[in-house]
Amino acid sequence: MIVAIGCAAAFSLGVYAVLTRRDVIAILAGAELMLGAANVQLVAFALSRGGDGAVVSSFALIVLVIAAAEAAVGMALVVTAYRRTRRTLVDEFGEVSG
Amino acid sequence: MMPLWFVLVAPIAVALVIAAAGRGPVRYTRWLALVGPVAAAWAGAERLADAGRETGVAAEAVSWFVTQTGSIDVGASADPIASIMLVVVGVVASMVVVFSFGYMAEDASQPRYFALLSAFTAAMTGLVLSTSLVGLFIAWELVGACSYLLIGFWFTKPSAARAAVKAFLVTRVGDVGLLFALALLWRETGTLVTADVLAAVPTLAPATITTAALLLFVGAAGKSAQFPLHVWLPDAMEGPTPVSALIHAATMVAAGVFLLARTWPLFEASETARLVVLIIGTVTALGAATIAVPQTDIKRVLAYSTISQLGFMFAALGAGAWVAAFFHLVTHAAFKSLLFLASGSVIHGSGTQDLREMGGLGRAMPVTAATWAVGVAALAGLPPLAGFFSKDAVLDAVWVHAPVAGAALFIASALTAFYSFRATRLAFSGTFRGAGHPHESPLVMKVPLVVLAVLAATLGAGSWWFAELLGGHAGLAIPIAVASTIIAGLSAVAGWALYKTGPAADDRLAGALGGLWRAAAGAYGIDALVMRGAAASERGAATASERFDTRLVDGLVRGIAWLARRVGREFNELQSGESQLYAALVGAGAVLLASLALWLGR
Amino acid sequence: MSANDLALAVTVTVMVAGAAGTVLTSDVPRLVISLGTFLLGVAAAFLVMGSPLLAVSQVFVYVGGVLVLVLFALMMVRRSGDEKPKVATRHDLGAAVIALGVFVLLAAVLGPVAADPTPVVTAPNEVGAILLGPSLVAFELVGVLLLAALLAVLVIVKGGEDS
Amino acid sequence: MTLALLIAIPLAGALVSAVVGRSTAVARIIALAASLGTAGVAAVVWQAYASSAEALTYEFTMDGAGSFLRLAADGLSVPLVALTALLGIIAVLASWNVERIGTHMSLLLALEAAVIGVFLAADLILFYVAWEAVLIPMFFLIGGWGHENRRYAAMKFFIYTFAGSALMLVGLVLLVVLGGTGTGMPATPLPIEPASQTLVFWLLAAGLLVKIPVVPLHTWLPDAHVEAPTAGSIMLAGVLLKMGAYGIARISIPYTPDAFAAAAPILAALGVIGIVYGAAMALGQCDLKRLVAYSSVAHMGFVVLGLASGTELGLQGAMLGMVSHGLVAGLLFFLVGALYERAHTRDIGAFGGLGVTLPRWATIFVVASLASLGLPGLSGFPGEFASVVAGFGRFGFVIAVAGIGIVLAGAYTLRAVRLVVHGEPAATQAPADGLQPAALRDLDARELLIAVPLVALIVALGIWPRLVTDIAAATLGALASLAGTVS
Repeated sequence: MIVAIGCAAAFSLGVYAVLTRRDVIAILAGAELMLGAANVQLVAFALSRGGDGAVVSSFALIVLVIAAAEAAVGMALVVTAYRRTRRTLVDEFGEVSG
Repeated sequence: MMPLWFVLVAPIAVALVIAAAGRGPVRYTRWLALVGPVAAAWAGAERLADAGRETGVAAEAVSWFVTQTGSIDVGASADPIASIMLVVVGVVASMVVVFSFGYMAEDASQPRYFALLSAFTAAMTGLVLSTSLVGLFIAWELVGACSYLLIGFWFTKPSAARAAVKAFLVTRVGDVGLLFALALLWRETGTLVTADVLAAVPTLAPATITTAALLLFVGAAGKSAQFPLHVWLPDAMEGPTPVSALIHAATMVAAGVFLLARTWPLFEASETARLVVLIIGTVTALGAATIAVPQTDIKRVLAYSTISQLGFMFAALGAGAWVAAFFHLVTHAAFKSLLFLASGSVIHGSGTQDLREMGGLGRAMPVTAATWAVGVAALAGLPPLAGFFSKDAVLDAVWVHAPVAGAALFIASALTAFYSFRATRLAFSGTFRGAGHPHESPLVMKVPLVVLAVLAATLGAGSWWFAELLGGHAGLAIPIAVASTIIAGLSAVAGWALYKTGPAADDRLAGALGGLWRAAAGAYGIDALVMRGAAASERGAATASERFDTRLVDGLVRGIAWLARRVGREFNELQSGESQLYAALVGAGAVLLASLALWLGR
Repeated sequence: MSANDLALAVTVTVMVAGAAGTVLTSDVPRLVISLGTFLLGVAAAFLVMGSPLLAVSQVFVYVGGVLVLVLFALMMVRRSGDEKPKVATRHDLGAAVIALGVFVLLAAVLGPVAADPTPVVTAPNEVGAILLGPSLVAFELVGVLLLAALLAVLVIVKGGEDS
Repeated sequence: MTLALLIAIPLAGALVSAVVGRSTAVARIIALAASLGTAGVAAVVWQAYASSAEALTYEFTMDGAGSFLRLAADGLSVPLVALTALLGIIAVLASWNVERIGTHMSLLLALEAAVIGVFLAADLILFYVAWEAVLIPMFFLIGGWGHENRRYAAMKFFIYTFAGSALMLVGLVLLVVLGGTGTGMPATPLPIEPASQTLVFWLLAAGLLVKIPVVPLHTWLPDAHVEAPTAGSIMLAGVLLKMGAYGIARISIPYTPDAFAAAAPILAALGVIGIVYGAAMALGQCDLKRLVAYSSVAHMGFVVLGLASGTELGLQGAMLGMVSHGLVAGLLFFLVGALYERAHTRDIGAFGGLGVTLPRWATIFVVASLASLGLPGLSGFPGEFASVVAGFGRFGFVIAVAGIGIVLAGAYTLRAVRLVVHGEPAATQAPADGLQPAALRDLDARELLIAVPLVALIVALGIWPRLVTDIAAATLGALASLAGTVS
């Protein structure tokens, strides 16, 4: 019960971060929050339902790795966008025409 | 025996021929216009002659509308009152046509004139002969249309055009009343053949009878210019004088009385309806008589006199003596058409209609003066002329039925004598006050005058024969006769003597009577009121159409278009390029849908 | 409240605290630290739930890699300007409502259902057996994915060089 | 087979004159030939139906594809088809010297084909298709050959009718679904179950009442008329307005009798409002065409009243009202169009004393006006009389309000006559563009060829209305027994 509430809280905080942070990197951080919370909830839920620890762990592992890859690509995008437009605020990207 | 369908169809055919022939042969084709009236008179006389033997020719009816539940038939047949009316219409129309040969001699569009006259005769005979109320209604409106076309004959004169429209619309108000009377009778009795309707009267509810009778009376009041629908008749004088003589003295205006006579059982069964007719008749008689006194235009004097005399007839009807009313109708047709034709001859001769510009025409136009005198005496009700007998019958009936109304009618007949002799004195004695020098009318105009004068004088004798034919009480009510003669005589002499000094007498009287004189001259402002109402309604309709139609209804439609555009603009603000806004919307959508699913699935 | 539940509760609160920190602060260092605490919290949760391999990989991958990445990016981006680097945020009610909505939903749905797991210790070799056993394909695919990500980053960043 | 010809000939005419319409002479000949042909076939159909008195039917079935092209002509449609054919000829003759005559004639003939399609359709789908098909040529006629702001008028006309007919389509679909007998319209259709009749009735009514038009939905008519070319106005007033009333008689009464009976008082009220409102509005107009347009609203008010009464007399009154309005409005629009061709203005104030300068035109205009105000002896009267009497029989004294409309009808018509025909020719002639009164030449032979037959028909129908009612009696009798179910 505690894990569920905790993860839900973390996840919604992530959502809040994505919606309110103007800084792109902060948005990515928010995304990380959501991913992490989801992963923990996933593992907790699987185990609590008597899932085999190994299978759950492997699954969570793969999720973790993919999330990391996503974060990396995200960061790359942010950096290049910054270098090209000298802006990091998400709502200012539109102003600069290609 | 002259077939009825010929009496109806001949004048229409003649009208078409005259119109088609055009101006060229009009001198000859106009004589054709006599065919209709003569045929009518002939047919009427024939039927009256053998009236003793069998009542009416078998009605030739044909069904105009056929439905499973019943059919609306139209037919023609001549019963006694129709035959009499045929004779009246025939004689007067013939005289008017002959008179018009002279009067309209140099008018440019004579073909149209004579064609319309012929068409009018056809319509009038149709009205008289019709055995079904629908046929009567059809002829009724056609008569109104012919009157419209004839009043507006000189349509280049704006006042004539306006008078024609006014006449048509006011009579149309009456016609709508008649239409709904028919609709009510159709609903109650399921048929519109006059005989069947009247046969069914006893079975009808009193309320229905009264409503139907009153609606019929509205139609009659419209056509016979009774108060308050009388405003059109004085203006109808814009039309040529022979037209006024035919339509606005003898035939059309009498149609109202004829209608009530035709549907008499309906009125007989409803006390209240008769009371209304009596009141309206008396009020009109007295009111019109007072208005006629100060009039300066000779034709308007006669117009108000006609309204007044019709008031007498309706009063008699109200009092229950429809035979007296019908008899007065016949005599009135004779002497009033005579007076109108004589006034036409006076106008033709002296070139003016204004009594103040006339004078001394007695010497210049002896025949016209003589015939006018006969007419005026008959109008005033001096014995032994026709007017005396018929007016006496009317006065007797009304006095017996409702003394108050009787007294009012006595006063009205006094006024009648007064204004008729005033006009006579102003027009025919003293010296000519107008420009130019008046001349007597040609023979073709004098003959009708003489014929009508003879009729006006001798018709009185017919009262016994008349009563016996139609079932009224014969004989003369001596006391009434004596009283009316004295009153008529005194006021005639007063009228004659007072105007020794010519028009100046008017000013003295105006001084004496003050406001009353001027009010009477202006017909108590009713006419002005009606005209202002009509003009206001016309302007009202224009602004209403502009405001209601274009703004409200169209506005509504344009409003919807505007709304669509506004909502569209609101939504495109959402595509502002802010990615976070999109994310928020996605989030919101997800939450909503999920909670909905949860809620529904619980 | 068994010891395990207590441990779980602590790790979860750490996680939530870290998350709250990353969300609310606008100061860059504090943001990085709180993100770090959150990720460590997650690792601790894995540990408590008996999967040491996960905890370790979480630390390696996230705390070591991603956090550093975030730090570098923030630093690089904030190079200019002298004032303390600030993270601009636009706190608006709408987002808060949506977030709250999500939380309520998740809590309502998962709360009654997801009980807390009793720890089942899984040795790393068991996980290894799984990865190389039945889900070998997944394992290989992840490898390919990582390679693709690597190339993508190179292309994106190098692409920017010549502009 | 003849029924199919009735649609085929005008369509063929339309196609040919569109293709070969370059030279005026050819286009005129083709158009005239097509319209005369259609009129001929219409006469044959009239004769066939008159003698046999049972509905002619025609069904075109492609093998396998099932037939939706079912045509039927009975008492209700034969007079209207004949009216359409006649007005087709009149419209063609009236647009003799119109620019771009080829396309104009083809649109006119296409319009005629579509309208005949509506009247003959014995299939709900075909009825709807034809109903929509009418819009297209009319839209282009108003848009292409109209006057000043024709685009607005064309668009408004299109949207009004189209929006209405969208709802009607829903109604028709419901009918097919609930009716259960497929899309065909059998000779004596059986009504759908009462529960849903009201819904279907009002859905159909939405499309039909817009077309009649009934007062609140009428504002497209004056604009469409003012902007439409003469031929367009003749067809619009003469026939298009009848489609609505025909639709009610053909679909609403048989399929939803109880709902119709229940809605009859509302329909009657709308009719009476139309009569009074149309007349009042016409009284205030100073544009001749707009005046005649509002008079059309008034006349159709009588038709709606006749329909609403549900009695046989009322339905005959409605039928007569439709046919007579077709003739009278057709003639009036032709006259106004002819005047516009000469004086290039429709403003009543600009004319005066035309009785002197244009005697022939004035005489016919007076006759048409008298017919329009319902003078007995002319075609306007029988329809109005029957409608009012039947309406009164059913709804009682509330119908007396229509009396005001009848008097106002007299007022606005004679006002127009007084301002246009009567009065001094020279004085009031405010030449719109320096046009001396003498320049107005009177009606020539061609125009007389149009006007005189119409006047003859108007007089004939006025004297003997059974010319039309005998043909329609059987069908209307059946309809009346259906409509009159609920008292």
